[in-house]
Amino acid sequence: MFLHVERLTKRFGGLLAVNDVTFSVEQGKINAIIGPNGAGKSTFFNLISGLHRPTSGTITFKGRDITRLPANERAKLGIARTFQTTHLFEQSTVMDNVIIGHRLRTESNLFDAILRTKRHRREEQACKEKAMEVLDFVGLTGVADRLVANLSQEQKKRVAFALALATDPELVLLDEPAAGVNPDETEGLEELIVKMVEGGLTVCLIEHKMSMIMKIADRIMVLNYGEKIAEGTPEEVQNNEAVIQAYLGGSTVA
Amino acid sequence: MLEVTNVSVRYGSFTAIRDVTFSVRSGEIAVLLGANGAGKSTLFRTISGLHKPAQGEIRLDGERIDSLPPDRIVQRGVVQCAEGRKLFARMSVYENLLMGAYVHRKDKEGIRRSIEHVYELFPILHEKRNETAGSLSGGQQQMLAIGRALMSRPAVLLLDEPSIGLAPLIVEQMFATIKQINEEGTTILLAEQNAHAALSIAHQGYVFENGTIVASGTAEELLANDDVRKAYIGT
Amino acid sequence: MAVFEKRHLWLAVLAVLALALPLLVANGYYLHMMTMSFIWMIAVYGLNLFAGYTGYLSLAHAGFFAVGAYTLGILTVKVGLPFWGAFALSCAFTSLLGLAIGLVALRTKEHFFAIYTLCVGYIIYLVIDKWDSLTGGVRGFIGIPAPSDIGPLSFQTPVAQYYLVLFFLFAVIFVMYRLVYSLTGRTYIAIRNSEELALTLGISTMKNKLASFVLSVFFTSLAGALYASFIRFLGPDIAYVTVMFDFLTYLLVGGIGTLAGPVVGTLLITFLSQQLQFLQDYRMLIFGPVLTLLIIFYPHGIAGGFIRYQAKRAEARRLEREANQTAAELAASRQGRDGRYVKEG
Amino acid sequence: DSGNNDDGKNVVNIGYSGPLSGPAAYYGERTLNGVKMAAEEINKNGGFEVNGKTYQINVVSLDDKYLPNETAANAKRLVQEHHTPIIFTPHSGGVMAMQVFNQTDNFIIAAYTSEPKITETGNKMTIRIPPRYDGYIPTFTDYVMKRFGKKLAALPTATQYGKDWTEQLLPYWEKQGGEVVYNTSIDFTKDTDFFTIITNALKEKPDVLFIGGPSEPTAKVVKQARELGFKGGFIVMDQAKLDEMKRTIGSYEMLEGAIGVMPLVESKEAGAPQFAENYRAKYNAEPSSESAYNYLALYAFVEAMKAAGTVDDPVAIREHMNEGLKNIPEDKQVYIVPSVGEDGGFESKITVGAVEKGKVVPIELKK
Amino acid sequence: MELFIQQLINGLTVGSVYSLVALGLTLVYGILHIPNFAHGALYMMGGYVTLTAMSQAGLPYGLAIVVSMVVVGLLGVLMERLVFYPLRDAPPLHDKIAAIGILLFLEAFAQFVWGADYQTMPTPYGNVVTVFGLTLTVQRILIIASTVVIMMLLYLFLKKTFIGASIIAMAQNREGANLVGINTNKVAMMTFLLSGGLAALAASLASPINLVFPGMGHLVILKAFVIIILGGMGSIPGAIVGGYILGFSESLGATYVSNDYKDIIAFAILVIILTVKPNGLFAKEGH
Ligand SMILES: Nc1ncnc2c1ncn2[C@@H]1O[C@H](COP(=O)(O)OP(=O)(O)OP(=O)(O)O)[C@@H](O)[C@H]1O
Ligand SMILES: Nc1ncnc2c1ncn2[C@@H]1O[C@H](COP(=O)(O)OP(=O)(O)OP(=O)(O)O)[C@@H](O)[C@H]1O
Ligand SMILES: [Mg+2]
Ligand SMILES: [Mg+2]
Repeated sequence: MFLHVERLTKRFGGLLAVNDVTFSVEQGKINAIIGPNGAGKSTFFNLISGLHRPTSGTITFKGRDITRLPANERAKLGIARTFQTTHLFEQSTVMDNVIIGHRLRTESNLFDAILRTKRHRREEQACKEKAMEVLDFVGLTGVADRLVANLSQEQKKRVAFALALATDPELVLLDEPAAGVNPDETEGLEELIVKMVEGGLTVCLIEHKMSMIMKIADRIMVLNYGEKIAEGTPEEVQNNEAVIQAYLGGSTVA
Repeated sequence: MLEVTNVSVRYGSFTAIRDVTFSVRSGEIAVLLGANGAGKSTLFRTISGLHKPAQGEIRLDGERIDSLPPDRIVQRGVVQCAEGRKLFARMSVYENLLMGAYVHRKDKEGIRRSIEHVYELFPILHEKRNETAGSLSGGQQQMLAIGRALMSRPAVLLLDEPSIGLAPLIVEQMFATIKQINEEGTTILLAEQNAHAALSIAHQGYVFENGTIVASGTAEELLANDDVRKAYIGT
Repeated sequence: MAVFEKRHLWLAVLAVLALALPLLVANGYYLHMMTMSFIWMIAVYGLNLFAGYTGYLSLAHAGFFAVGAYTLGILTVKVGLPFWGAFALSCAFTSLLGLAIGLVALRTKEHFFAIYTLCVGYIIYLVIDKWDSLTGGVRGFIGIPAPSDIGPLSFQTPVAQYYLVLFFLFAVIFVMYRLVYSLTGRTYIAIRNSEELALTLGISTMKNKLASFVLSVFFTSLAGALYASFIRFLGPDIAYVTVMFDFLTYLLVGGIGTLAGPVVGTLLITFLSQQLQFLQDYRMLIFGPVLTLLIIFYPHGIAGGFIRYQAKRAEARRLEREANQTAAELAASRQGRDGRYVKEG
Repeated sequence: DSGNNDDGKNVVNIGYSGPLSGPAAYYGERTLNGVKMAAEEINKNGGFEVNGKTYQINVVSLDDKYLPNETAANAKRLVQEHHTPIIFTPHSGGVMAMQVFNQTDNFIIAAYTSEPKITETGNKMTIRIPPRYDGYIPTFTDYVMKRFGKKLAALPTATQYGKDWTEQLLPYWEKQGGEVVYNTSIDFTKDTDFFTIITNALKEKPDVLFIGGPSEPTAKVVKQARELGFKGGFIVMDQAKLDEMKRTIGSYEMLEGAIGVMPLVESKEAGAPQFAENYRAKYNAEPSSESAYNYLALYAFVEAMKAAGTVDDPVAIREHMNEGLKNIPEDKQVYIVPSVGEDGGFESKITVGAVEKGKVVPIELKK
Repeated sequence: MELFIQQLINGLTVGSVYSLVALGLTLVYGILHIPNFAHGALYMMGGYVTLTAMSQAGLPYGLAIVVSMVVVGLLGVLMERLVFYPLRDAPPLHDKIAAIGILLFLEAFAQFVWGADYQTMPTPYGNVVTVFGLTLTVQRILIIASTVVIMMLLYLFLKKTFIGASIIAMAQNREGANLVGINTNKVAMMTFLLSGGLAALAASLASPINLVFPGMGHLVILKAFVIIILGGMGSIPGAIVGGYILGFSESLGATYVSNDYKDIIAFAILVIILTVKPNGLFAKEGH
């Protein structure tokens, strides 16, 4: 099993943000998580990526229990993520942002930096190459040396993708990548996500844009009040009475 | 009712809004469509007085408001529910709503009624009334932001992308709520990317690109326009 | 690339000037001032590494400066170690102390870290002040020797001491330069910009912060040890918050998070405050407002302001180029897109 | 520079480096005032004559914020740019920082500090101005022990000066058969209120309190001790002055039984009344011994220059200090300082006073 | 036991002064996120203005305090307008350095106007009262009582009035406050007015038991920072409780541990607390 969470629970004070969720992410697929606002989707991501400690339950990744591992260790194992509110190093250039993404795959330390050892030079080169590679992948080579702060929203989303990809992940968690992006551009992001999976990655995606989810997701899990209320293919979920009740609503979606 | 005439806004040397003119008629819903970075939020912030325009005039019922400080503009009845919500994170939901009525702080009875009204519109806020605003989820915060704006009983309500990050069911409810608020007599200026939903409740629409208005018309006209459909509705 | 070379040229000119200074000015006062400024600069580089590049404002650095200085004094005078051994040990000891404090202090963030370290610095001051038998307490610590000879090199004269301090300053700048443009430096900057993001990118923030903190303490203790062997008298006041405020002022006026900032700020402020000496008792009446105004009108410091100005010009040039391009493209595509929107009216 | 100034007169620059800003500024100013007052008087009387040339004095003062490294920088500047043969400084840190180079850079340190270490290091070019406090100790001890009893609580200021005093006084007190029941220092730069400390001291039922520091806060200690019911006497270390303390708390009533240095204003020395009057007129403040000693010291240096026949050879000036002290005009003798000791310290004749029935009465010095 | 109670009361007295100073500091920090290092200078100015009002204008003590609170409050407002307002978008470090500039200026100013030496503030409440073997002066009772009253008034003002709530609202989101119609400039000025007034009150109450001099602000400012950290920065009850904790720890520490190291005790307590609870004692849970 690729990523598996077992009876995962997160409590904030009296609130059960994630409640006893058991769920597996299928390798090489787009696994979507949907659910009403406050259902616990972002919290679920925070638990998997290690920013929050679960109250109870276990998380296993490639057969290894990672429940107690700190966030940076999980990233090394191959779990990358983006944030709901785009979260980047705003005052650095795109290139500098992405180079840092590959840092976890390098070894050189303070002394290597000061003495400029062979290892350091080799790794620096590797980081740059990796950065160019992922920028090329997300289609941002043209803006490599611009400050992130000066980019459009959609470009920032792409930088966030690039940053995640630069860590050489196997699993990418995307939290509402298409929020605040217009339909035209949303299509571009969809294509990018599909391309990522085609390249062998596994994606876990939170999104409210149903057209996008229904189009690209292989499997969907639905959360409501922190609990899993449904799971299945897009068709199954779309026709699930509980999901319609809690989330989708009556009419067709835009 | 709200008239924006030849307004330009700059950030340093960068002109975010160039010579924009449009108006919102009393009792109507006007929608501003536009991609990210088109300048919608900038325009809203300018109307609210958080930015001073480099040129041009903004009038409410014929009186200029573009040189007033933000709090005076709120007193005049132009209230914004901003992008990023700007809630009081460590105050409870109830206190946030209360602060929304700051300009009516003498009217205790009015405040009570307004709060009830907001709770009716968004029952979840009633449920969470004693939680701090910061602990709400994204969507709940958005509702609270709108609720707080309503507390000051605005004549003109500016809504900056209220549907951002909301679940479909909630988006639908949200637009229904906006429509309801409008029908109760509030003039609304709405910035949206979700053009379909926005135009379906709006009377008038303006399309914003790179800081200028590139198209305008009634909601029906814009919905019927192929280019608008292609760029903002995506079907 | 041209910019790069120009910068190197500037650096070379400045370095030569610094090297030639004792030959150009025979005035012992200026030599003394410059030597003192260099010592401050080294300390400020320490602060800059952590506050400017890693994003944590430590207010304990005056304390570490004093620990470096006092340790040198105690090891030479009370323990009787040879100078250079004591010198190395005092830096090592202070860095270890930094490591221990960093391990605990770095659990706090932002203002809490600042005030936490303020308290640590104050405790260091109080300990120096009260621990009479070891530090001489308020009486101060006397009899610290000048740096002893290394082979044919002797450091007894002010000029020799000037070069010694300058050597260490160059070394610190060199290390800073290497660091800032390295993967490690980028890692620190990433932590400064967003610790949470850095963490999810697989960076062990604690380890990196700690390394940066210890190196920063090391620089500052180096400055302290140099101070002790240059002034050769120590009083508890060098651990006091006023010295910390001086460091901060130098850093901020020069430009925090820039390589040139510590040099520019320290030179400017020390000389400004010397120039205001004629005002005697009332010089703070002028210096205070000047400092405040500098902060208001040069918020990025002198070096920071200059870098920003250059970046802005580069950006403006880029925009201009792009505007020209898109204008051409637009003109080309206009014909095909006429009537795309309903006209206003 | 020492040499000609604009109107053709010869000028000797005298340096000063001390705290003129910050918390210790009041102290720096008092010491500087004394130096300045002497210089102005000399200049007003037409300067002084050395080898047939008439010189005026120009005091160049720099602020060092009480920091030794600033003192060192100031000294370098004074010597380089103003060729000062003598530099006054009122704190031991500054003195020690200057002692690193004053013999090679060739200038005299006029040190207003009673720290013994500064003269013990064997620096030949340092003059210690204030009297040694150990001369007071037998007299003080004897007086209060007889009048009040043998139990002493020590509450001196938390400065090097206070510590030195304490270390001299307490062993002597015990040797005389007394008992030290409480010993801690008060930090006037950190304590807002002294009630806590005094409460703790008084619970040991002392007969005498040993106090000291700047006059004003020391007076507050007296006041709060009385408020807390203390009825005994006080040993007041020489930094605090009985008259200044009286000004702070209103009358000598609370100070009954306090012994300390004879207030300058009560002093019977020849120069004292005139000095006090001039000082009040000029600075609109009561004179203090800090000012007076520095005033006297400058006169001594000027006389030493005359005797040495040079204004710019510090070594020669230093060698003629004893003559200089002897030649001070009688009406300028605020204190009697017959000579400079082996170690370079002024050997002042000290006078002691105690408060008895609301008045300061002179006390015979015990040998 | 008697000693213990006497020391508790001594701690209460200093604690009151600390609390007042810390309150002003925490208000400004909470609302404008400025760690105002010049707050000690406001305290010092408070002492001098009261003194001057008494000696030059011949006002009675009580009235002089009111005058001083207003004057120093306005001085705070001026500071906000001239320095902190222009710096409102600058990184936090800038406020600190700018504040240090103000501090240096105000101390030099006081030295220029009033001279560098110690001055004594007379009080009509110098009498000593002894109850159950405890010694107090009326002045000390006045310090404790007026602090308690002022704190209650402040609490009521912040909790029960809309204007007070607007201060709290602004503390959490300046722009949000703007958008509900709060005049944030006015609130900022009011905060500084309050903060300056509290500092002046503290100084005027404490000066008769100590002295007035240009450096007197140093006596309290570092401790005030310790207090507001202890109490959670920006927390009003935290500042009050923290002030008293520090007052007691000083008086009891000096009695039962060591007078020389009593300051270290206070700072060490803080370091320990922050080590265990990195966000302070009264920190609210983050989101
Ligand atoms: N504070 C600022 N300083 C400089 N430029 C800014 C600032 N705020 C916005 N801009 C720029 O102004 C332009 C308009 O931005 P604005 O936020 O008004 O767009 P928007 O239409 O609201 O976009 P979105 O859909 O992303 O909210 C953008 O190019 C943006 O980069
Ligand atoms: N740090 C926190 N402390 C307390 N409560 C929290 C915290 N983070 C989230 N919550 C609460 O947990 C619940 C789940 O929040 P979460 O952000 O995971 O929702 P979500 O599904 O991502 O919603 P949205 O689609 O609106 O982003 C919400 O009720 C929220 O208020
Ligand atoms: Mg979410
Ligand atoms: Mg916007």
